[in-house]
Amino acid sequence: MSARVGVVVFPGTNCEHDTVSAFERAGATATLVWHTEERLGGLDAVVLPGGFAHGDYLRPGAIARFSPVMDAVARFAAAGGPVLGICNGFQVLTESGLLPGALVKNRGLRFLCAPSRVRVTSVSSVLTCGLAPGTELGIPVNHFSGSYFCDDRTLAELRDANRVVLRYVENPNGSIDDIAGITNAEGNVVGLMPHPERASDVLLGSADGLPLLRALVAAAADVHAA
Amino acid sequence: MSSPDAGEPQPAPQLEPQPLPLHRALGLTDEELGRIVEILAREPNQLELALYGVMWSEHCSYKSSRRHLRRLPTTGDRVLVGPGENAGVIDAGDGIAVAIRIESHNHPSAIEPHQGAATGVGGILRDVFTMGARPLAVMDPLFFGPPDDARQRWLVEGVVAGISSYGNSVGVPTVGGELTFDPCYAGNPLVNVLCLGALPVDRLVLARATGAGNLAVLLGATTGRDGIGGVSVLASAGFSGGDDAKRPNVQVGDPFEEKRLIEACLALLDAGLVVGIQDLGGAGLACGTSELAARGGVGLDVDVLAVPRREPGMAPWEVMTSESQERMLAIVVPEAWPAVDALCRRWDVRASVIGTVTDDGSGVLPEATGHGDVGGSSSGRLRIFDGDAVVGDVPARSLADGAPVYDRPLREPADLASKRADDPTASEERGDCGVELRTMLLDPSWVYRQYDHQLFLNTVAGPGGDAALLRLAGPGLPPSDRGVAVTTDSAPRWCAIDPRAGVALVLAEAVANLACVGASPVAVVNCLNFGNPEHPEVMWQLSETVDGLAAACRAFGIPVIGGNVSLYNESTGSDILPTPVLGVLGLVERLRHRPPPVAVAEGASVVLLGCRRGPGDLPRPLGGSRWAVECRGRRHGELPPLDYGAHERVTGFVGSLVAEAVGGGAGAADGVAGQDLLDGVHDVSGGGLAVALAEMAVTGDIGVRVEGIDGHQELFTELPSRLLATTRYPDELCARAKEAGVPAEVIGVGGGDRFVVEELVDLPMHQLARSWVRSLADRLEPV
Amino acid sequence: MRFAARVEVLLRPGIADPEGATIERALPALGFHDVHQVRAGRSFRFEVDAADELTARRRAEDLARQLLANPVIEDSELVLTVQAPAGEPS
Amino acid sequence: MRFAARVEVLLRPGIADPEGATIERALPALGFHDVHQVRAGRSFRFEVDAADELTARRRAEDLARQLLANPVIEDSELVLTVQAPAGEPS
Ligand SMILES: Nc1ncnc2c1ncn2[C@@H]1O[C@H](COP(=O)(O)OP(=O)(O)O)[C@@H](O)[C@H]1O
Ligand SMILES: [Mg+2]
Repeated sequence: MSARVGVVVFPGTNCEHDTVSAFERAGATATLVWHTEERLGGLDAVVLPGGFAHGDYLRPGAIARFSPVMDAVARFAAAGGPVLGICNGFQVLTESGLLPGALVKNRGLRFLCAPSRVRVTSVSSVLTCGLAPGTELGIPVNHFSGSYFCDDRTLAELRDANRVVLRYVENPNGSIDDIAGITNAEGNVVGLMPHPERASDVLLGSADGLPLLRALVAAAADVHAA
Repeated sequence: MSSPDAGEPQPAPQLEPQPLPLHRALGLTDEELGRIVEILAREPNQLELALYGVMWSEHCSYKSSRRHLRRLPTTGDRVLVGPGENAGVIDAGDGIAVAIRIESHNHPSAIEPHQGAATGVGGILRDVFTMGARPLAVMDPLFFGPPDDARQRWLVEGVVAGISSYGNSVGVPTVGGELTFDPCYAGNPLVNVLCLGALPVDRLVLARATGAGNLAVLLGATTGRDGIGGVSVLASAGFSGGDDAKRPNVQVGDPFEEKRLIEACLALLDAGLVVGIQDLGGAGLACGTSELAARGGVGLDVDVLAVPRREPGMAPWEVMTSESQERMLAIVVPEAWPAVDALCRRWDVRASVIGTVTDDGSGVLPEATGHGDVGGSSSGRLRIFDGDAVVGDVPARSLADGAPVYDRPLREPADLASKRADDPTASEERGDCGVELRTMLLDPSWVYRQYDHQLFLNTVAGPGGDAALLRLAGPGLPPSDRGVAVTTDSAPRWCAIDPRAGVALVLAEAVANLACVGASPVAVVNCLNFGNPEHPEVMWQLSETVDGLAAACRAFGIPVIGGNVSLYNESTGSDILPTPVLGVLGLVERLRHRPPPVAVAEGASVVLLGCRRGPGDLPRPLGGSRWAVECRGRRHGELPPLDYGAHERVTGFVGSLVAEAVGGGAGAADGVAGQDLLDGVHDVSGGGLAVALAEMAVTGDIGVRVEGIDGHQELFTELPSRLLATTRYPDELCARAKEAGVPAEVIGVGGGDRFVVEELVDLPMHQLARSWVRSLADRLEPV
Repeated sequence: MRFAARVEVLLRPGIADPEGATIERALPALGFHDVHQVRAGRSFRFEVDAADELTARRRAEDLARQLLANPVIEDSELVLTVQAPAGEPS
Repeated sequence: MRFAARVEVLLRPGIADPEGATIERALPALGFHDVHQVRAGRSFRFEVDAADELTARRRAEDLARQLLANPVIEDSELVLTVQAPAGEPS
């Protein structure tokens, strides 16, 4: 049986269907998980998709992190389960403390929906495992608060432990150290601002996101087998 | 005067009858008040007068334009719902229907650009999901004064940010639009928004109340004093800026509420829990209740006390006319209420029973000639309660359809002939064509980069191309291989010269835009933005536009399935240029590959398709062209002629080639397969060949060398029915064109790092690219 | 002299405040049953150089009205304090 | 008792404030040569029901820290005033 990926839906999330269909393309069985769920029964991986959970009011992710499902996600992550936050999902992960740092407003103070190129800078994560280091991928960005920020000590830690998984080739938003995506120390929780699910079909311009999604599905399959 | 009631004479509800001139303050004329008294057979009270005031406003009743709009062709094989409902709907095949609608939010955006534009997006989305369709795409035709002063920049920034913040957050991609700068919009910007949605054909719902005893359920946001009087004050009165009295009416949009409302309403419809539903937009509950009742031919009792409020102390008339955003009114059978309530709770959407459908068909309207469509017809009564007390009681149809229809005087401008004679084609000398070309370049990406245009994974061609091309797919839709394409177009500079011919040229351009992505046109929606209808020249423009659009639609065989009229677009006494905006929907049978880009490719030949010369004395006319207006300040003259047959031949030819390419079929049995024949395609429109070629070169990031262009007139003319294609198989392309009766000539080749039109333009590509890329940023973000 | 200005910009009463309302709706789930009437606004701090307090106040108010707030929907409130008297470096 | 709370959330010193910087850059063109050091933040107002001021302060501070500010980048400042004494309706 293929790996089961749960895609969390907060009120205001809007990329859930896209994420489900992209993961199915990548070989998973994907289902929606409503934010009030208190357990993740039988999932092999959890994805927090893009969108505007709770309208992004206050700060992106600030209210969503208190949803009941987030306790379950934290337990799942602590047990080593693969967790991926895309865009708004990345913001929820930093707000919840599952990943360090914060996502602040883009340098240009405007929303930015544009193609971007990212480079794989670490393969020690459930999202990049199996890819060749240095691989360049064309994956679009779509965010207002996508500029990654953390203090110097955190940045040193991220670098030293090889936890920056993706960097922009051309920094679109002012992210510190060109960071597009990071992972936790264990490599099982990953957040990134670009949208790999939007690069899952050449009909739409790029399929470069598929290797990332497949890597996550493979990691989930390992969980499943274990 | 006949009796308004079949039963007992009704005592006037308890509010005091108001002495004049309250009706005038509410925007009603003395004659209109007389008609109301005739309908009610008594003086209206203040609440009732407020209802008529908002519902009989120009914005809600179309009283100046209605008799003209009737001349538009509105039927066709695919039309499921034509004008008159919240959105037009066509049958797209495969069990999928497509709903489309366009609206203006001009006056609110002039006062508070961010919220005005944001609530415009919110409103158009509700129009579409009211029909049971999931909104899948938004487009935003925008018109401003030149962005060279702080106020215009504030307007542009604010409007774009408003559309961006609302559209992105609510989760509907904005896939294209228009951007026009002209001094006539400096005091009165235009913000039009179009929304396209799709639904399984069998989920189609119409906004009507039925079934006595059914419940009227208000869904969504609480009701505050937002936009009270907004309909009559903001939409019907001229706007001259800095008007403090109008300010408290500004509505603030909440895309998060709207997102939940969309999900809840579509879930309610999927579960078959509602029998009718209507969005609350302009005129709020007054409009929603009266239209639901009028269309269903039933009565409705509504209790304002049951309406959840945001503010204390609201009077019944305030509750009824509030334009608080993000609200819907659904009709529900009583047994379904618990399920409705539960489903709304899941989405955290407020749901309150505020009324009941009645079978009181006693609201017969008296005959009246020269008025609305309701003479003598039966109509349910709309009764408004404040708890137990009846505070208003009117025939629902008299609000919804009973406004007088005006035949306003119209007059051709006296100087029409002399203006037409003042043509720039022969009289303007050639200048530095390279410099002129560079000033005309306009890259709208500064705008559309702020919009999520990819959501739903449907956007095959987004903003930046000729038309947006989307997969016809979405949550809950049956699987399909089809695509939909949509484009918005306008050309006020043409319509100012000749509204009748101008609007036809606009439709022709839209058809060409669709051809570039392989789509055949199936339906038109229009937003008619005009000045003050009390000016006879403005009414003439409107009338000419309707006739021109009607003729063009008939010639192309495309029905008009919806529209919107925005009048009183004027500031400091002068009217805007006539600005009809068309949204045209096209279909692609099979969408498997990306269409050719708007680009030149290395080594590819540039082929000009279509006739290079117009007939008559001005074979390369410049009247009304961007070159004449923007480079020479010449706004008069003759428009280029439109030959419908030739236009259909060339757009049909290109459209079928591109359709072949995107459909990925076997292609021509012998020769080059469809998907290989075209490397790039683009229509020739604003700015003529010069701008079209430059856009293709810049997008392809490659130089081009073109020869044989016969002077600046051929370079800049906006003669219609011409398209550019780039191909590695020019002989094959020209041969196929010839077979289709389409003139085709190789005029150049891609390559190198210069943009060259022999004897006319020679620019390094980096310079051209810079002019293009910085065209907006340099003006909007001066350092 | 140098003055420290602090401008708070809030939506005018009666204008919908979706952000405040959304925060308020989230509070019970976080255990804040005792908090109500949440309003969300913006805040700005800046320094004004002026000869006297009156001038400083006028300048700060102008700035608030012209740039920081949109008076159509927002009110602004200014708090001004002396930061450095004339002649002293700030 | 009911207390009125006002929380100002500002980026911590040393953290880039592009909004403040953008406003500051726009100032000279608008004739505000006398304004400097612009910082942009957010402001929240709400009411707290509590038995006494100390409790109210603690609750408001909790709310500011747990929800209104992101401690990775922001500081918050609270101003609390009595709005309605115990027993009186607000
Ligand atoms: N306000 C806008 N919002 C989104 N997209 C826009 C806007 N203005 C222009 N565009 C996009 O930029 C491209 C060029 O626009 P336009 O010059 O009007 O094209 P055309 O001349 O082919 O009609 C189109 O794809 C259009 O959708
Ligand atoms: Mg167009």
